[in-house]
Amino acid sequence: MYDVATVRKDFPILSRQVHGKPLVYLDNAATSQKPQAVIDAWVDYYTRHNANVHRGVHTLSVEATEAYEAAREKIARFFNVPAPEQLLFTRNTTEAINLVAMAWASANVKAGDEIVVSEVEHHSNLVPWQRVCEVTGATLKLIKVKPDYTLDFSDLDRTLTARTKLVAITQQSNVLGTIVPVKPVMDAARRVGALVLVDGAQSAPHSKVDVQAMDCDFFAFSGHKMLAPMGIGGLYVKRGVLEAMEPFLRGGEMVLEVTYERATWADLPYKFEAGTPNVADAIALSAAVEYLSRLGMDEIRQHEVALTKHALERMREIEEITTFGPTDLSLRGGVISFYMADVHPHDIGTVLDREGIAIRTGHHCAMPLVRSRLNVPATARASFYLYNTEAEVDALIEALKKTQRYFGNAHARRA
Amino acid sequence: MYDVATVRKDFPILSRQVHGKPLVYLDNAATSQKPQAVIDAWVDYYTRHNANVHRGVHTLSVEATEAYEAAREKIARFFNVPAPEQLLFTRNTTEAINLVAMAWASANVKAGDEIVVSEVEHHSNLVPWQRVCEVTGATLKLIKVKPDYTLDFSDLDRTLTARTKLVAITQQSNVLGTIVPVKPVMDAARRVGALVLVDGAQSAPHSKVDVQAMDCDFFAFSGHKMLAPMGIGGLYVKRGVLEAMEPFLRGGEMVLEVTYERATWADLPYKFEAGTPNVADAIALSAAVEYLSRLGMDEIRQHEVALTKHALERMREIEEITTFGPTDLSLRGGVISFYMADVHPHDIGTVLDREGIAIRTGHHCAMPLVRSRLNVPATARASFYLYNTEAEVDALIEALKKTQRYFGNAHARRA
Amino acid sequence: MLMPDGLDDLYQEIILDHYRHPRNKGLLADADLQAEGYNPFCGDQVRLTMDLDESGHVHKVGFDGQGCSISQASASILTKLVKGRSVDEVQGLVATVRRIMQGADMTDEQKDELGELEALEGVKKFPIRVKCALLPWTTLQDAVSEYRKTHAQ
Amino acid sequence: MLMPDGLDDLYQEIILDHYRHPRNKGLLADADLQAEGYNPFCGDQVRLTMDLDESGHVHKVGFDGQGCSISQASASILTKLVKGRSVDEVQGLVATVRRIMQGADMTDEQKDELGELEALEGVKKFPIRVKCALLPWTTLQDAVSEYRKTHAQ
Ligand SMILES: Cc1ncc(COP(=O)(O)O)c(C=O)c1O
Ligand SMILES: Cc1ncc(COP(=O)(O)O)c(C=O)c1O
Repeated sequence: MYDVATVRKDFPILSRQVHGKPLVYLDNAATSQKPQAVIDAWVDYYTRHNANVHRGVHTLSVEATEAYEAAREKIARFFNVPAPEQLLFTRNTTEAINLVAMAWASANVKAGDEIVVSEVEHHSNLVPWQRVCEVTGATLKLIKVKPDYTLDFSDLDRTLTARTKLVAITQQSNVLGTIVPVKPVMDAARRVGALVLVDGAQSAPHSKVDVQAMDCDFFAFSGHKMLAPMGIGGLYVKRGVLEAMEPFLRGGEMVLEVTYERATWADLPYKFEAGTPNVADAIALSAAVEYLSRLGMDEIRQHEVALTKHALERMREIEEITTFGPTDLSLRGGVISFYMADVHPHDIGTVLDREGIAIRTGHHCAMPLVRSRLNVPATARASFYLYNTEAEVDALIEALKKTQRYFGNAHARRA
Repeated sequence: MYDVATVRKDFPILSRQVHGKPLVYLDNAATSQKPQAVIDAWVDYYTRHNANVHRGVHTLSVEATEAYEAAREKIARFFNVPAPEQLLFTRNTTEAINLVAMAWASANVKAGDEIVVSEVEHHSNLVPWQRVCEVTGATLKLIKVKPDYTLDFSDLDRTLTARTKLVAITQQSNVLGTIVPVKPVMDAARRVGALVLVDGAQSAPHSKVDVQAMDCDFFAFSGHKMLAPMGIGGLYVKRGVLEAMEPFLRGGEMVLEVTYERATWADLPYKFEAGTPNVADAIALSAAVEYLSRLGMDEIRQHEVALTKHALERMREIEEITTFGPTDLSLRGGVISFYMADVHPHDIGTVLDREGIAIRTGHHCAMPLVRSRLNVPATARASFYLYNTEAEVDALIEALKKTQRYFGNAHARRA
Repeated sequence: MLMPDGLDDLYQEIILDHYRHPRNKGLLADADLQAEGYNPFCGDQVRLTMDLDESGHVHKVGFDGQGCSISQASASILTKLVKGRSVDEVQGLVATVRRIMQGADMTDEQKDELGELEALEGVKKFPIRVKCALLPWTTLQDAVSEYRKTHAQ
Repeated sequence: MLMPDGLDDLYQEIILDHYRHPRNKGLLADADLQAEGYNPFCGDQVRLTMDLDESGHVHKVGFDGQGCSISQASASILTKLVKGRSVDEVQGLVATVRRIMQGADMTDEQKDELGELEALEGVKKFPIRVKCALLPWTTLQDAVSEYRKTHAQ
């Protein structure tokens, strides 16, 4: 049995008070909190093993190198990456996607080509492709979102053409919670010979990811959304694609031989990791995936489904609330964006904060989706993770009712 | 008085044993160790304040944002950066230089232009410029290193011409220890209208840096070499240059408004910080500069000069040793590269490691300098920092003598 | 009425009242001064229009917008306060409000003169919301600057 | 002689002897097999040249190089071990050495046959130095592969 009370004890921040109330952290789609095991892994590295990696003959450097590469192996296994050198460390999802936009797309996308994204993409999986199109003369095409908040795959074969070079698509929307089935996209892409990049920022923390089963060409993720520190993320790249790719950033660590005139590149994965890597955070990320594996991704997913179900049901008690996102729980993650009639999301956020409840308000880095598809200036968003409880969902609902009464009562008084 | 014994107590790793001997960490040019205050700042962030920054109305997000921006202000003050928004956070020096190479140079360097670097540059300040030249058709020119291991400024006015767009130069060589006076370069660059990038990876940790007094256009540094964690570094950019610069990475946080078709950019500095930033490490970096400021950069420098003087003197006791780098201590930092006749650096490194002494061996990411200017396949390098002691230098010397005897005695036996 | 702790400072009755009953709502056609302000982070939006009389004083004002209670109430209060002021006086008013919202206490004189603005002072305890309160005022500044540019001599 | 702890395993007398008195040093002109290996991280360098007799066995071998004691001693030992072997046997030898250096214990048979190679076993306790020991052997593999390519049928 999944025991959330025990899980919570692993997260020191959860015992914090906010405005005199226990913290109810429901901003997990923005970033996750960290278990003691992750904090300890980081501290242990700096108190016992820290050194710059590679090429060092001294003990600390050997230990640091081994720990860094062991971390890569463990994280690679977590995503079923076939070989560790196909997992490149980056700062976050955004850098991972930019790496592909600069190192791969700039060499493979030409004027007249097409890049396909969906209407639910995070800015980090939209703006880099706008740039590639601007620079190369390629065209950006959109897979539409349907009124039921799932993606419209009905005319995939018209959207993807022989000119399509890349489809860049999220596996889970950070606004709608929508889980995007990657397979239809993969199939359509393979038919036209396009590559597929999967933005796993929201899927990696919350469900089992198997990059080989998915068969995608690129998979990007952020550590900080999956219990690891900020400052570390990764990019999986399919073997043949990776081997043909030019470097991204240039400098130390990523070269083989350098003369004053030119340089040749180090083996994979180092070719793509210029400069001193973030060893400590990579090790902490491996502690995070170890923690997640121990709990079990399927168990975590089930826990979040239950919370989401409960939250959606209870939100129906407040008639002024409109929620966005698929109603079918098997098609959505633990993210609920909502809108309350007559109360601006910003005001909801402030009232909830006074109750110790942290939610996010705004456009969630998906401005075109929020403004021109949901047609609201902003939404409020509660997002759950493995340490959240049904009691916290209830606290959210009570606080929302209070908010409604607070703004609504005044109405009543006037009337 | 600078009390190194007290300083050492702040660094937990220094009580570690290696092969049964106390750790003598002399690989500081590669990366530095971390004081408890830096570790604590990081841990405190994750145990009490962690959230994604900006746009959040809830308390944790407000606290995280304030701490992140307070860190930026403190670090900006440390380098005398005029306004915090002129300090961009990057992963490290390498990323900072690549940012300039991609965001600035790609828009400002054209075929026929020239970029000038010196012969002592680290790969991270050489390879990105080779790339810019390759892509744009510009030419890379070299400021030579003299037999006394200082840079040859005698014909600066011939090296820098009206075609020179940028001079990218280190403020301190990580191989030779040479401190490069930036002023003559600045003066020559201003005469021809070129911008100047200063690679401060080795100067920032060891001496007072004032970017306004220096008057450079770009200043790049790495946190991990100055007591902060890996994963954070920075780039200072002069106001007018910064305001004219196009973005580097694209995605969340760096945009103002986004439609499906196009995006506009956020204010400085966010325009250059795409994706979730490394808040915790930025805060830890500010704890590091606080620590350094408390000790005093001048005091730290004096301490290192004394160690370097002692080490150079004692190395003369071993006649098989050749040291590289300026003899004038005012022109060098605490870095000593050396070569021992008949003993390969790799073997020195291994023997010293068994004594608990960590030094670096190899080309130190400056392959053309080592191979075609020093004319050795590799060097051994001892580099000092604020926690090193004269006794540790003595231990190094004794271990080097042992090494010499070890390899030398066998010689003798044969003879 | 239930009021979550401390929120009364932010959501004073005057604010809620302006939010629900915005004064001078609706834009003027062909206004002498106008500007639009937008804060993409929260989606707050304000449009301001003003007409001057022959003596150069604001005699008609209208706003429109969308956003949180603070930004919209602040805009509504603004429209009451600018009326009858010259362009120079409007500019002075913006500066005063900015100073107050950025931390200065209101003098008794200011409280007398600026009346309902006092209700916005509570926002200062919610630093993250200060930019909501200021949005209409920075928009007003833009309107003045634009007017000055086009009426330079 | 002073020997810092544990270093005897790495720097066995045989190794030091090969390092200082390299066997078969000097390159053959117009060799049947040749290759060059380089490890840029340490600056270790090895060049190998070999001539075959009519029956296709190595009968002359010469090497040249620059680097640490381990890489150079390993190269010197290699030149002794390849002599008299056919190209297939050389290839088998490389595979054996690789397996040993990557962790497999030497069998008694191997110890008999490969003699001084045993001295390199101590390197295994210094994982970072294993690639030094292996450099001549991967270079030998390159030489064989190159030979096979040009003598395909
Ligand atoms: C002079 C110099 N420049 C640049 C760098 C690159 O620093 P980082 O690896 O932190 O990006 C270094 C560090 O080795 C250095 O010494
Ligand atoms: C779907 C999605 N993609 C990309 C990102 C960007 O992640 P990061 O800011 O860690 O680079 C996020 C995070 O907000 C996200 O939710």
